[in-house]
Order: sequence, then C-alpha cells, then structure tokens
Amino acid sequence: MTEETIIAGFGGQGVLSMGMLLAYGGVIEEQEVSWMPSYGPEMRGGTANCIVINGDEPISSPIVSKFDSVVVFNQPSLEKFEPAVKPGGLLMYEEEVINTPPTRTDITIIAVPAAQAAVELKNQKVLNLVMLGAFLAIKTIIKPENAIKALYSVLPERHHKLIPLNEKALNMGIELVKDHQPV
Amino acid sequence: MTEETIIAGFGGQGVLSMGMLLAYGGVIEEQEVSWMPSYGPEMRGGTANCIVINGDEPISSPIVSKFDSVVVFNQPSLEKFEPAVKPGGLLMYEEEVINTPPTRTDITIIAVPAAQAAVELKNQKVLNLVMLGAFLAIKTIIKPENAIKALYSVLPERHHKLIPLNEKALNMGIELVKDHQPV
Amino acid sequence: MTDECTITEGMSAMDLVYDRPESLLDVRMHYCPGCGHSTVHKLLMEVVDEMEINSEIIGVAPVGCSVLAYEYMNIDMHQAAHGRATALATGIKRVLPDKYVFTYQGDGDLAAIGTAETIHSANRGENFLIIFINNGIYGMTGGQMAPTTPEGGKTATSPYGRDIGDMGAPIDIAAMIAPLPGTFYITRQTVHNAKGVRKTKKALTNALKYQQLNKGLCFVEIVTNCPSNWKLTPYEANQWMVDNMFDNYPLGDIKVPAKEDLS
Amino acid sequence: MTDECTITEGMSAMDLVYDRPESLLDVRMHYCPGCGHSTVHKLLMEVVDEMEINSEIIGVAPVGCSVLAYEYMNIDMHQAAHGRATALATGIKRVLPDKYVFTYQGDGDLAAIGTAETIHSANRGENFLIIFINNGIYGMTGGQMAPTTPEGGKTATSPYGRDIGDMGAPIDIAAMIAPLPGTFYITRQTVHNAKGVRKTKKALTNALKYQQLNKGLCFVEIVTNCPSNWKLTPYEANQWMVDNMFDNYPLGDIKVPAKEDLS
Amino acid sequence: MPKVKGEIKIAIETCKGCELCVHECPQETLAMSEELNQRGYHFAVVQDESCTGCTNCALICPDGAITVYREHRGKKTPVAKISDVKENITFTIDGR
Amino acid sequence: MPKVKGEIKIAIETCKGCELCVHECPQETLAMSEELNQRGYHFAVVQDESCTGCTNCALICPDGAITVYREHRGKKTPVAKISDVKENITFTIDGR
Amino acid sequence: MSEILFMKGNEALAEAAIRAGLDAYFGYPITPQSEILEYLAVQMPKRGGVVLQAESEVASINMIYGAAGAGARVMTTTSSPGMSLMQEGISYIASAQLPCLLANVVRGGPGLGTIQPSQGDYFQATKGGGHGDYHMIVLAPSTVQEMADFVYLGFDLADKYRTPAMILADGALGQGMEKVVFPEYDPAKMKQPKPWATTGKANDRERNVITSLWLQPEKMEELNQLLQDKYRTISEQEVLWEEYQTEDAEVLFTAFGLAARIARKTIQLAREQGIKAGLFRPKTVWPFPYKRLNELARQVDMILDVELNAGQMVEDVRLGVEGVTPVFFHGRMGGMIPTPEEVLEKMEANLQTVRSNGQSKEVAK
Amino acid sequence: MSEILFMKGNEALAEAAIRAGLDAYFGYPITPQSEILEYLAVQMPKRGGVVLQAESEVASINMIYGAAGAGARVMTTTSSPGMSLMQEGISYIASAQLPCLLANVVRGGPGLGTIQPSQGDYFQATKGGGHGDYHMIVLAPSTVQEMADFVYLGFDLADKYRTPAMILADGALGQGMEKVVFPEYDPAKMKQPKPWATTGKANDRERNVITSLWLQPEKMEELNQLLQDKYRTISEQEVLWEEYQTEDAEVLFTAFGLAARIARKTIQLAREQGIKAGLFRPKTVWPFPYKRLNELARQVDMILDVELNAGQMVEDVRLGVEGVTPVFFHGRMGGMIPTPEEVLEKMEANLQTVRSNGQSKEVAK
Ligand SMILES: Cc1ncc(C[n+]2csc(CCOP(=O)(O)OP(=O)(O)O)c2C)c(N)n1
Ligand SMILES: Cc1ncc(C[n+]2csc(CCOP(=O)(O)OP(=O)(O)O)c2C)c(N)n1
Ligand code: SF4
Ligand code: SF4
Ligand code: SF4
Ligand code: SF4
Ligand code: SF4
Ligand code: SF4
Ligand SMILES: [Mg+2]
Ligand SMILES: [Mg+2]
Repeated sequence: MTEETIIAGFGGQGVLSMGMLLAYGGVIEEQEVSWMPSYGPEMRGGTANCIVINGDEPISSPIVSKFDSVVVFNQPSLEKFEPAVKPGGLLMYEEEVINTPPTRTDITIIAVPAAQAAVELKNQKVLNLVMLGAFLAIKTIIKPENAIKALYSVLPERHHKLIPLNEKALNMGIELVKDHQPV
Repeated sequence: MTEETIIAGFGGQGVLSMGMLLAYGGVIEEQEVSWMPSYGPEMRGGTANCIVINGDEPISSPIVSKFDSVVVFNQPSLEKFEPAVKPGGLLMYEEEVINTPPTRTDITIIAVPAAQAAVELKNQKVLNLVMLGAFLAIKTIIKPENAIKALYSVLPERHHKLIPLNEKALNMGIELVKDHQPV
Repeated sequence: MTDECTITEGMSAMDLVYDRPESLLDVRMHYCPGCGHSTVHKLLMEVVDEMEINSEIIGVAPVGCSVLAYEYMNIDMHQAAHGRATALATGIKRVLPDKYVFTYQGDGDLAAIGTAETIHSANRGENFLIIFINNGIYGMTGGQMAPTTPEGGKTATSPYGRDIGDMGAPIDIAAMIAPLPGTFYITRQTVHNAKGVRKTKKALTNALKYQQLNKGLCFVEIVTNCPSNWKLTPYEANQWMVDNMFDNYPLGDIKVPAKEDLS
Repeated sequence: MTDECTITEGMSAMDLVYDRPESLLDVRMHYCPGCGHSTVHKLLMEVVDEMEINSEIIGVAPVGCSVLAYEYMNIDMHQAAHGRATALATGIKRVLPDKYVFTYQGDGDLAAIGTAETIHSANRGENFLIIFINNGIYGMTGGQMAPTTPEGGKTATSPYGRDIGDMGAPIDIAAMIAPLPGTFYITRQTVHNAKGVRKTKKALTNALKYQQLNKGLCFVEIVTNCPSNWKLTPYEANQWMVDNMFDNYPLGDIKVPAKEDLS
Repeated sequence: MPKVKGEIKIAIETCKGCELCVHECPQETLAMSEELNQRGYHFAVVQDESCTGCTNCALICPDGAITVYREHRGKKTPVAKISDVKENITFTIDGR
Repeated sequence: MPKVKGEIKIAIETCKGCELCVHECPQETLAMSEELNQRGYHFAVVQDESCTGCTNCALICPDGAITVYREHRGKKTPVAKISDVKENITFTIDGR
Repeated sequence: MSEILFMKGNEALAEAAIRAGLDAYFGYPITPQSEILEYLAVQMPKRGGVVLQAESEVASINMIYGAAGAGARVMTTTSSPGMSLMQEGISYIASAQLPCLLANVVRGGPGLGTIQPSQGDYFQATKGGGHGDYHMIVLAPSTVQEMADFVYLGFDLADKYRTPAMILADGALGQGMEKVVFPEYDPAKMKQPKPWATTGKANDRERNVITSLWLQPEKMEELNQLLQDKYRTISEQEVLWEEYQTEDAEVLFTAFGLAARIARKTIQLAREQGIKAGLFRPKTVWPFPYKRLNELARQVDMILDVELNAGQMVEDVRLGVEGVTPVFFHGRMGGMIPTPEEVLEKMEANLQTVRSNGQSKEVAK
Repeated sequence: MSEILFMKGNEALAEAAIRAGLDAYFGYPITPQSEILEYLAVQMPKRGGVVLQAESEVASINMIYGAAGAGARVMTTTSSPGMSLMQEGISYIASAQLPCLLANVVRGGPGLGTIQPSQGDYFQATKGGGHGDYHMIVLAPSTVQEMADFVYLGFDLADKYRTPAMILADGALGQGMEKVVFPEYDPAKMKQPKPWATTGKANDRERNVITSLWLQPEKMEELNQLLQDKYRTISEQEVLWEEYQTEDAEVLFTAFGLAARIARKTIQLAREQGIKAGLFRPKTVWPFPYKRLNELARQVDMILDVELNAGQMVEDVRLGVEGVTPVFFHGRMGGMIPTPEEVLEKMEANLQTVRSNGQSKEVAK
C-alpha cells in the first residue's frame, strides 16, 4: 500500500497539522511515512499545503505530483490540485468556501460542510479535525483513534486539555460523510 | 637575443628600481621586456628581488629559474642565486657585504666595490646605480645612456634634480669594472 | 480600486480629505494584518507624492519582511542582499548624486548583519535616507531574536527570554551613530496611533528635503510591531510595544540640524 | 640571546631592573624599526609573565602587520581572518570560559572590515580583551587610508588628503562602544614615551585582571605609529602622532568600572 | 464647536481585519463585520453616522483601505486635525 | 640626591636603529653607532657613564634590545621611576 | 533499539548533533533551516552546551573557526546566501585543518532566490566556493534518517582528518518530516584528543599556533601538499555511495539527495514498464565515487543524471564516465522539483536516441 | 598607434578601466592588487569618476551591485580572501543580471595563505563560488597587455549580456611590468542604453525594479531558464582561446594565464629537443573552449595541463577531452611557480609512459 495525499488551503486553516496527524498516525501504525510542507511567502494568510505519504515500504519520493487523495480548504487550492488527483482517486473539499465546485467525473468528489460543524463546536480552529475525520472515514489510511493518539504526541502538554474538543470534531467529520462509502 | 637577469638584495637597497631601469631602458631600445618583482613579508629590511628579461621576441615566461646574469647585494641572495647562474653566465656582487665569496668556476664572477663608491658620492641610495653601471659595462643589454633616459620616465618630476648624481654613480660603476671584458 | 467598497452612502459637498497615495500601487500588500510595515509604506508614498519626486527617487529594499517593498511602491527600486542596503545605496547615490535615495531596513538587516555597512555609511555621511523599521524581532524568518529585542523577550531563538549577560542588551543604533559628524538628522518615531503617523510623516518629509542639502545621512527610525511573531493581535501588539519597546527606544528627535545648517 | 651585546663594562652589585620578558620569544620581530607593534608585544608579554598566566591565555592575531604575532609570543595563539578576531575570540571564550582570551587588532581590522564583529562582541559583553592598535593607517598592505586616518591625512588611497565629506571623519570606536552595557573597561593609551609605556602596561594588567570578573568586554586602545607608511623616522612619526592623532583620539580612561563592580 | 460631518469609505477586500481603525476612531464610528471577506477576514464597517472625518482611521490603517471625506463648510473649516495633514503636505524646511 | 649608577646592555643585532632610546634617555647616555650591524642598521651605543638605570630606554625600545641594571644601594633606593615599574609588576585590582 | 521518532530533517540534524556531543553551535537564522538554531536554543541550555545567535554568517563561521581551534566539537548551519558569506571562513578553516561540521540546507538561487528546495550549491560545496585548493568532506543525505546519521559520520570524519565536513541538504529534507531513529553514539568519540588545540599553553608542551598563513611560498606549498595528501587518502578511503537495482540495469540514474528519491520513484515506474533502470547515488559528493561509477557506466546503455539545478554533479558524472556511455541530464531550477513522471519521460526520450543511434551496450558487444 | 607604456599589470588594468569609461570603482585594499585602488585614487578625481574605499569587500561588491543597477559602468577588484567574501554579492548580481567588471588578482591559498601568485581560485571563478546556478564570463589574461585588453572586452561583454565579467589574473601579472599599448576605446560603448536601470522612474516608463528574489519557484525557474539560455549563447559565441605551435603538435600543453607563459617557454625547450609540443590556452576560462580542445585532443599523443594550483582547470580539460587522449597534470601550489625545466621533465616522463603503453596516436592509426 502507498497512499499519496495532499492537503491544501490558506495558512492558518490547519492544513499542515492535519497532514501531520495523518502522518503521525501512520507512524503509530508502524507505517512508513513522509510529510512535506510547502509554504508561500506570507507569514499569515498565504497559501499552504503538505504532501503526506503513508506506505508499507520506504517512501521513494516524498514529493509527487499525482495524488491518491486531495483535500482542499479553499478555491485556489481546488483549482490547482483538482487536475492532480489520480484517476479513480479522491477529491475532498470544505463546502462553504468553494464557489466553483470541481467538475471531474473520473474521481470521487466529496464536499464536507466542515466549517459549519466548526461553528457548531464554536471553534474555527478545529475545522481541520473535522476534515480529517471525514477523510479518514472515506480513506482508511489510519484508524481515527490513532490520529487522536498522534495529537498527544504533537501537542505540547499544556494544550492537551483541548484534545477532547478535537476528538469531538474528528467524530463529527466521520459523521458528516456517513452517507459515502469508504474508497 | 634573450637576456634573463635577476637582481637580489635587501629591501631598500634599490634592487627593484635597478631592475626597472634595466627593463625600461629596454623599452627605450624597442626590446621586449618584462620585470617581475618578488617581495618578502617585511615592509622594510626584508629581502627583495626582481627578474628582468630583455629580448627581441615576446617574452615567454616572465619567471625563470636559471639566469644569464645574477646581480646580488647581500650574502643570503648570493647563496640563493649562485646556483641559478647558467653555465657561462655572469655573477656580479657588491663586494663589501659579501663575507663568503662565490665558488663556481664555470661562470664569470665580478665583485664590485659599489658601496665604497656610494660613500664617495655621499649617498647610499645610489649604490644601485653604481651596480647598474658596472653591470651594463659587462653586459651590453642596453646602452647606459638609456638607463639614464629611463630615469627621467620613472622618477617623478620633483626628483629629476637628482638625476645628475645618479648619472655620476652609473659612470663610476662603469669605471669600476673597466678591467673586465664585456661578456 | 476595483473592490466594492462604499459602506456609508455618498454625500454631496464633501471634500476628499484622505486617500491612498497614488504612488502606492493598487495591490494587496503581503504584510500581516496590522503590521507597521504597511503603514510606513503608505506614509512614504504620501510624502513622495506630495513632494512630487516619484521620478527622482530610488529606493533600496532589504531582506526582511519588506523584501517585496518594490511590489508596492511605484518608484524605481533595487532589492539588496541581507544587511547591505546602505552599501547599495552608497553605490547608487555616488553615481546619481542628484537623485533621492533611501533604504528601508529592518532591525535584523540594519543592526545585526548590516552593522558595518550602517555605521560606515553614517560615518562617511552618505547623502541618503535610512528608514529603520525596528520591530524588535526577525519578522520574515519567523520570529527570531533581533539585536533590538527587549530584555527578557521570548523569541524563537531566545526561548527562555533574552538574557542580557549571554545575548547582549538591546542595541540603540540611532544613539550610536548620532555623534558621528556624518549624520545630519536622526529621529525616532512610531506609527501605532494617528498622532505617531502624523509625526512620522513629517519626519520622512524632513529627511527627504534635507537630502537636497547634501549634508549627510538622515536616519528615521520607526519603532513598530510584529503582531504575528509576537503572537498578539495588532492592537495588543501595539500596547506591548508601548510597554516594552519605548523604554529601550525613547521616541523623539535625536539629532536635528541647526538652523544655520539648513541652507 | 646569542648576539654579542655588552657595550658598557660589567659591574658588580648591580640589580637587574629591566629585561626582556620571558614569554617574548627570542626571535627578531619583523616589524619596522620603531614600530609600536613591537613595543606592545613586549609589554603584553611582560604582563603575562608577571601575572603568571602564560599557560592560561589564548591570543587571537589579526590580519595586519601583527598577523605574525604568534611568532613572537610564547603562548597559544590563533590567527584570524581579516576583521574577524573578535568572532574567533567569542568562539574560543565561549567554549573555554575559564581561560584568558585577547585579540590584538589594527584599525583597519577592527574599525573597517571588522566593525560588525567589534560592535556585537562589545554589545554581547564578551569576556575578553581587545587590544586595539590604532596607527591611523593600513600598515601591512602598504599605507592605505584607515577609518581612523586623521582629516587631511595623505595615504596611498587618499593621495589628496582625507576629505571628510567624501571619505568620512576619523572614527572613534572606543567612544562608540563605551555606552554599551556590555563593555566594562575602556581606555586609550600610547607607547611613544616611557610614561606612556608604563601606563599602557598598567592598562593591560587591569584589563586582564578584570577578565576574571566575567563582567564584560575590556578594550585597550593604543594610539601608535607607522613610521614606514607615514614615511617618517620613528621619532618624527611619534611627533606627528602627538600632533595629529591625539586630538582625534584623546588619551585616558574612557570607561572604568565602579568600585562596587570590582568584585 | 458644532460637530463636523464626515464620511469614510472602506475597501473591504483590502481590509485585513486588524481592528486598529476601530480602536483609533475617537467617535466610535467603526466596528468589525460579522461576515468574512474573500480573504477570510472580518472587515471594518461603519456602524453609525457619528464620523467627523478626522482621518485618524485612515492614517492608522496599515493597508490604506480607508478614504475620508468631510463636509465642505467654506472658510470656517478645516478642523485642527485635518489641517495637520495639510500642514504636512505643504511642509517646507525653515528658511527655504 | 646623589646620582644613582646604572648600566645597560644593548643587544646590537636585535637593535633596528630606530633611535627612540636615544631621544628618551634623560641623561643623554645614548647615541647611534657609526657602524652597521649585520642587518644593516646603525645600532644604539652607550657614549658615557651617565646612565642612572632609569629604564626609560628599555621601556621605549620596541625590540626589547636593552637590559638595564642598577647599582644596589640597600634600603635607600629605589628611585621613583624604577619603583613605578615594580608597582606595575605587583599591581592588583582595588579591593582584591 | 532506540525509539522511533517523527521529525523534521532540521530537527533530526540538531538532535543528532547534541547526541554526538556538540559543544557549541553558532549560527544565524535563515529559511529553510532556522529550526536548527531554534531547536538548539531550546535544548542546548538544558543539555549543557553553548548556543549563540551570531550577528551574521560571517561572524558564525569565524566563531566556529575560533571554537574549533580551541578543541570544541562545533557546528554551524545555514542556507545558500549565508553559505556564500562563509566561504572565506571555510577556506581558513580548511587551511588551518580544523574539524567542524557545517550544513547547507540549500534553497533556490542564485541571489536571494526562493525559499524552496534546490541543489544549486553543489559546485560551491564540492569544488570549493572559497579561494585556494581545499576540499570539505561533503555528505548528501537523502532522507531525514540520513540527516541524523550523517551528523555522526560528519563529526567523526572531521575529527579523523582534521577537516571541515559539510552536510549538503535541501529545503525539503530540512522541513519535511519522516521517521528517524538515533543510534547510540560512542561517548569516547565525542572528546577525541586534540593536542594541537589552543587551550592555553600547558607547561609541558610547546605553544600551539593555529594559522593559515605561510608567507614563504615554499611553506605554503608544503601545507598544500599535506592537504592534497590528506584529500587523496580521504578519496581512497571514505567514498560512500548507494546503489539501487543496478545489478541488471541498462539505464542508470545518477542523483544525490532529494533528487535520488525522485529517481527511485522513477525507477519503479520504469521497471513497471519493463525498462531495467537503476540508481547510483553518491552519499559523499566529495569525495565523489568516480571509480565505481566508471564500472557501472561500462555496463549500462545510458546515464541520466537528475538534479535540482542546471547541471552540476553531472560534471563529476562525466568525469567518472570518461565517455564510455552517453550521459544525459535532467534538472529543474530555482526551487522547482522534477516529478518522477517527467524524469521518466525524459529518460525514455534519451533512451530512444541512444538506441536508435545504435549505441546500446548490447549492440556494441 | 598609441604610445607604448611600461606598467605593472595592476596599473594597466586600472588605466584601461578609466579609458573604457569607468564611472565608479569601489574596493578594499589587499595585496597583490592594492595598486589598482591606489592608481584610481590618484586618477579618478582628475579624470571625473567616483572612487571609494569601502569598509570591506562585502561592502564593495554591494556598492557595485547598487551602482551597476543605477546604470553606471563599475568595477571592483580584490584578491583571493576578498573574493571569497564577495561570493554572496556576485550571486545576487548575476541573478539580477547586472553588468559589471570584477578582477581577482589571485594569491596563494587557502586561508590567509601567501601573497605570492597562484591560480588557486579557478574553480571559484568558473564553477560559481557563490550559491545557485550562475556564471560569470571569466577572462584569463596572460600578459600585462591582456590585463588591459581584457578590461575593454570584459566591460563590453558584461554590457552585452547583462552579466558580471571577471578578470582572473594572478599576483605576478598584477605586480610584474611589461609593455602595454592602450587602443582607442569607442566612446559610444561607454554609455550603452540601460533602459532597465534604476535611475528614477521617468514619467514615460514603468518603474524599474532590480531584484534577485522570486518567491514563486515557477518564476525563479523562469529566471534560471533565462540565465541558462544566456549562458548557452555566451558559450557558443564568446569562447576565446589561443593556440601556439599546435599545427604539428604531438604533445599539447593546456594552461591559462601565467602558467601558459611558462608552458610557452617549455615548448621552446621541448622543440629544441625535437619534441613537437604546442599550447592550447583558453582566454575565456568560462565559457571554456571544450570543442576546439576536443579536436586537438584527437590529434595529440598526450596532454599536460599546467597550473599554479592542485589541478582545477584540468577538470575542464578532461571534460573537453572525453577520454580520447591521456591527460596529465603538473601544478605548483601556495604561491610557488613551476619552472619551464621542471615542466619539461614532467612532460618527458609522461610521454615516456604514454609511448611505452603504445598509446601514441601514431601507433593507434
Ligand atoms: C545572508 C542572509 N542571511 C539570512 C537571511 C535570512 N533572513 C531573511 S530576513 C531576515 C531577518 C529579518 O529581520 P528584520 O531585518 O528585522 O526584518 P523584519 O522581517 O523584522 O521586518 C533574515 C535573517 C538571508 N536572506 N540572507
Ligand atoms: C578579506 C581581506 N581583505 C583584505 C586583506 C588585506 N589586508 C591585510 S592587512 C590589511 C589592513 C591592515 O591594517 P590594520 O588593521 O590597520 O593593521 P596594521 O597593519 O596597520 O597594523 C588589509 C586590508 C586581507 N588579508 N583579507
Ligand atoms: S511577520 Fe511581523 S513584521 Fe512581518 S509582515 Fe507579519 S507582522 Fe509584519
Ligand atoms: S608597516 Fe607600519 S605598522 Fe607595519 S610594521 Fe612597519 S611601521 Fe609597523
Ligand atoms: S474619520 Fe475619524 S471619526 Fe470618521 S471613522 Fe475615521 S476615525 Fe472615526
Ligand atoms: S485599519 Fe484598515 S485593515 Fe485594519 S481593520 Fe481597519 S480598515 Fe481594515
Ligand atoms: S636606563 Fe635611563 S639613563 Fe640609562 S641609558 Fe637608559 S634611559 Fe638613559
Ligand atoms: S630603541 Fe631599541 S631598537 Fe631602537 S635604537 Fe634603541 S636599542 Fe635600537
Ligand atoms: Mg525586524
Ligand atoms: Mg593600522
């Protein structure tokens, strides 16, 4: 198995940490993993993305240009990465921010109303966890509980009190896509 | 014709300018010439030497290790450059400063009492001109008058008043070696 | 501007009393919300417009958050290597002595890696303007300690707070170059409130006017903020600045030309 | 020494009251006749001998006439790149905090190319001694203008005299770093007469003693001569120095520790 | 002195939501929007007609998002603060 | 005070002929030689017995070519200048 | 076995340095490697070492020069423009024969460039960006694990040969995260005896002098001979490379660092298509494994060198290959990264050319 | 015809720069080239130009960067350690595509080294001592006359291609005196139109921006493509070399600069002994004349490359020769200069080896 995923959005939307949880969860599951960020010039408000590869053999190139899954958090990222989904792959996007939805027909496309869920949770910061939940419900690359375990490793102690909220968000994400089949 | 000469002594003894006059005189006579200095680390009191090549074809290497003529102004230079005289070549040295005279038998060796002459002229600075006179009397590389002409070009205007003294020194040098045959 | 932007209704008999300066290009600046860099860019372009010198001025952009200053200012600009803006400016001004020249530099750029260039430009009395944006941190690279970081300041490279004994005290470059005969006008301002903005604009105007006199270096330091790396909102950041920066960098004129020098 | 050297006859019941210091190696120094570098080398080695620290001190030689200082001082020494002596010293002292460390630098080295390193070492309050040999010229490279060359000074690169407007004024580094909290002791001395030699020796001793206190940078500037490049005899050179250098670089203590700091 | 009437325009897509104008307005004319602009920022909005056209908000706005107009009152204006700005505009070096 | 008797030795091959000692000697004890040393310098020589052993010449000599001796006079010495040197030797920081 | 960690390459490098007994780090921030300084700023005070943010890269490298001379185990790191500023200092350190470890986490150049990954500083690192005839041992990691491993190796080689060693990485390896395991480091190696160090002239030895100055050219040449002899020994004994599927390879990729990862992926794609491709990856780019490459070159029909630059290592490849097989090049510049797909395409095109020219080794036999 | 002068190479270079319309010189003293700054300090004020002693080489090169951007004809010069300090600036200048002339009057390295002549900075000059993929046009004079001629040429090429050009000389050429003649320089060439220069945004044009920063890697790659295209053009059109007695040569010397003078003398000695030797001397060491060298390589039995270093240009020679004939190397380092006699001896020994291995072209035919 090798799963090549890219997660893209604005800086500050948590795309890098969503990727990190996916990767770290892979470590917990004894997979081979790599996480590769790409930054724009802005400190805040720019675009950001990361490529995550989970596999059972050493990762050859940590940078690839075609992906099994693309998860996007804004319109420019959708436009940039829709063509990069491998035929038969998955394109998942946050519903609210996308004005012009994707048009490809050879891939699975799932819109996730994650922002709305985050509003319900009264915390925009957990948007990425909602998306992660939704993503892991569709692509069983790692077990969702390992994403939460990963949180314990990634977050500094003093933030551990926030983990339950994150877990909730993750589960909401899973819930949001329950009508879709895992691929 | 190609004449490869090295002039060596302490810094301050005028070895570099002696070489420059030889070279510049060559320019006046429309020869090809090169003048190549070599400095020690000291600002004053170190050793100095220059290689002068006069020829009628473009000078190939301006740096050579065997010389048609070697002119030395102190004991260390004598020791260093005696072996570098080509067989049949000329080794000329200032008499007073040399404790251990040269021993080679396959070359022409001429000791010049130039320091004494400079004392007579009441100016240690013209020692090099005395040596140049002696040298040009033996090696007719350039005409002595062209060395004087060169002085006019090399010295800044304000020092031109010193030229007659230098000319005198040059002529004294010629005089000092009158018992030797030009080679 | 193409944005739809009218919020209140239009009214008649209204004078336009403030508008974006023309020389500030109509593009979105990449600076973080509330960043003083943007304010100073705007001000500088106001001065350039008012003095009508946008065809006679050459700016030197540094390496730092303002590295892209040339994307926003509609004047000729040259982007420098980190710390070397004043060397570039020296090169430019020496070959174009009749043009206005300024550098725009951060504290890392000017007070760390560029120290020698700063001091020697000042000492030679180069006839250009240095605009010094002192935000007490390396903004662009993500919040490392600058030579001007206040004592105790926690940054990415002083995670336990700046320890004066180990890392040195916050350095006051303006004070350091003020005694040099080569400097002509040195002032320290801020742009965190409207009053400060007005005074800074005046300082920049002074400095550029003085440049015509050819009497030496003008140096306008602007103590400002870095909300992103200080990890504060812009408003909090400005408060923090007032509380922590102004003690180290007291505002006001440091060296002003005597009347008789103004001719 | 192997030279035959007795000029006056030997006498009985005579005390030896001055001899070459032991730590000054018994070799001929390459300095020009009358050059102050030699005098300072000798003095420094006297201090090292008297303090009995020749096994605990590390010297940093610069690029300048004193580049070969390590050939003369019988202590561990490290030869630096031009201008970087204080960076080296920082590296050495930070890893060997219990050893004495000094740099020995010329004015080109310390005040031109090394400006940033000088100022930041001072600002960080590095615990070493800078010995600053200010002869107002680049000696080693044959007499080019230094940042400390007096106004009007004719050098190989200011053939028409140093023009303050164009080349800047002579820079006073000691004064510039004195306000920095990182500096502990700053003094300016000379070695052109016996009195100056005595005072300089005292200053060097002070500075090295202070280093044990770990309270910051000590800086001993010695205004001295360069007979060769000034094109004067040593005695004339010293006169010229008195007449032309001391105005720009007034002798005396610039910053001395308060009594309570001396513990 | 009777209150001068002013008016501002805010370029909401230029606004980065820094809130500095809100804090700087002496009349408390400004507030932040509920909505986000296309870049995802809450932007500044005018909440009432209290504006006097003092320009403070515009001066402080880092991104030059604010344009200020002020009622024309003939000779009796300008208000002190605005004249400050004008002063800057016509500032000259003493004696030249 | 009766003149103290001193004596110096000059390492003539170390001497570079800078003449600084000649100028610095308060007794005019020193002069430059007619001859040259092996390096080609006129070297410093003692011209009479006026030396008081004040050490000035040695202190100023850049090349450390001079060694100074002074007559032993028991408690009554040392002369001020020499004690200066001694002072330096035993100099300590105030309070330590 | 040690714990498996998941880290950025920059952090792995920093952590490995601490575990290898780093005494002191001097550095200046620059993207994409500031995490190294930042990590050490947090850790070193706790773990007993010196960390200092210098005023510039020029100062950093000269602090390294001083501290290395004083016998400490020292490191500095930077990225491209900063490394250019260090060239004078490196030349001094190499000349004075001091051990230390440098890292260049390369970004897109020239000039200020971009902060994206690149391999544009290969020449600078391997041929000597500074003046004079010197070399550093240059290690080119291609995984986060190697970012750590090569720190150990780099320090050991630096000490063994009294020479600066450099880790030549790129922004992706610095900022990307992968699994990493830190093997135990032998504490004995941390404090090699350094009798030449300027630690204060102990009474039982002559003074130590560290210098790179020899005014007599004869002496300077002697030093150079010594350096060249050392470089020859290193070239004979310390060359490292990796081969991947070369046994039956007809097409050989040559690549280092990140590019080698891309080449690996390309090889997988190529083999899926029945093309027998293999990889030759120098781990030491100086000394370069010319000899083994030459052997392999005789076996394959063509070589495609892949780099994140305009073609730098390819010169060493050509020097190794000596014309025995065609060498092609594919590179991307300025922070762009070639994709396995584009590399494959390029390779197929080249192979076409070679085979239609009848240059294949098979044909030649 | 112009007057025949007798000058130091450094002075000839400086004088030529003035005659070529030098607007400004920024530099810092260093042996063996301080005479350039000194000469200009005397002459420029009289002849209407800017001369400024900078506080360091880092400052000098960045003053050049600024002044070149402002459209002036500018030059800086230094020697080895100083040139190392300029590497960052050079990378910026190349990236920003500004014309200027640099000179490195090389001395023995590495480190502080000696002040004697050397060719130890060949790699730095030709492969790029700074970061990123860039090149300078590098001219290697071998006579004082060329020290002057190459100034004209260097300025012209720099302007033509908007690129820094460098004169790579050595201490002997800088400080030695020979005859020199200054041809007239066409004043029209002095002030090429530079519409890109930052001279103040005239109202009839868009603003000019000079930068080397392109945060988007796509843009940075575009710039790099542009640079590479330019370098390709230069490599095709501006390669210069000299041949001496190559027509019938069986043994070829390759050498640049001063070493080529020594090789010439060696050839005279060799021919006296009946050995048909010839010389191939690149005048542009970047771009390197690979093609012509390859042709010659096919004609001769062996090549002996002679340099004042540990073997740097010899890599380019090998790249050009591609294994078609044996390439040997003889070098001296650290300021030492090989003598024609020792080179001859080396060549004879090499020739012996080659011929006894039956590798002679004659035998092969
Ligand atoms: C030679 C070099 N070193 C380091 C850097 C990395 N760098 C970019 S900006 C910067 C510091 C910026 O801080 P400052 O000058 O204070 O500007 P600010 O971003 O705070 O406005 C650094 C260290 C670089 N680009 N070049
Ligand atoms: C990087 C570099 N630039 C320039 C030089 C040449 N150089 C050697 S010494 C020196 C200046 C010496 O002057 P100073 O520091 O005043 O020492 P002094 O000789 O006067 O004692 C210079 C410029 C060098 N060696 N390295
Ligand atoms: S990082 Fe700081 S200085 Fe830079 S733009 Fe953001 S707030 Fe401004
Ligand atoms: S050149 Fe000047 S500084 Fe150098 S040794 Fe001679 S007199 Fe002293
Ligand atoms: S112009 Fe003045 S009153 Fe009006 S909104 Fe702005 S700050 Fe408030
Ligand atoms: S100051 Fe400007 S950017 Fe900030 S909130 Fe107000 S309008 Fe928006
Ligand atoms: S010791 Fe004093 S008195 Fe004696 S020679 Fe020296 S200076 Fe003169
Ligand atoms: S001071 Fe010293 S070197 Fe100078 S003349 Fe006297 S003894 Fe000789
Ligand atoms: Mg800053
Ligand atoms: Mg000096």
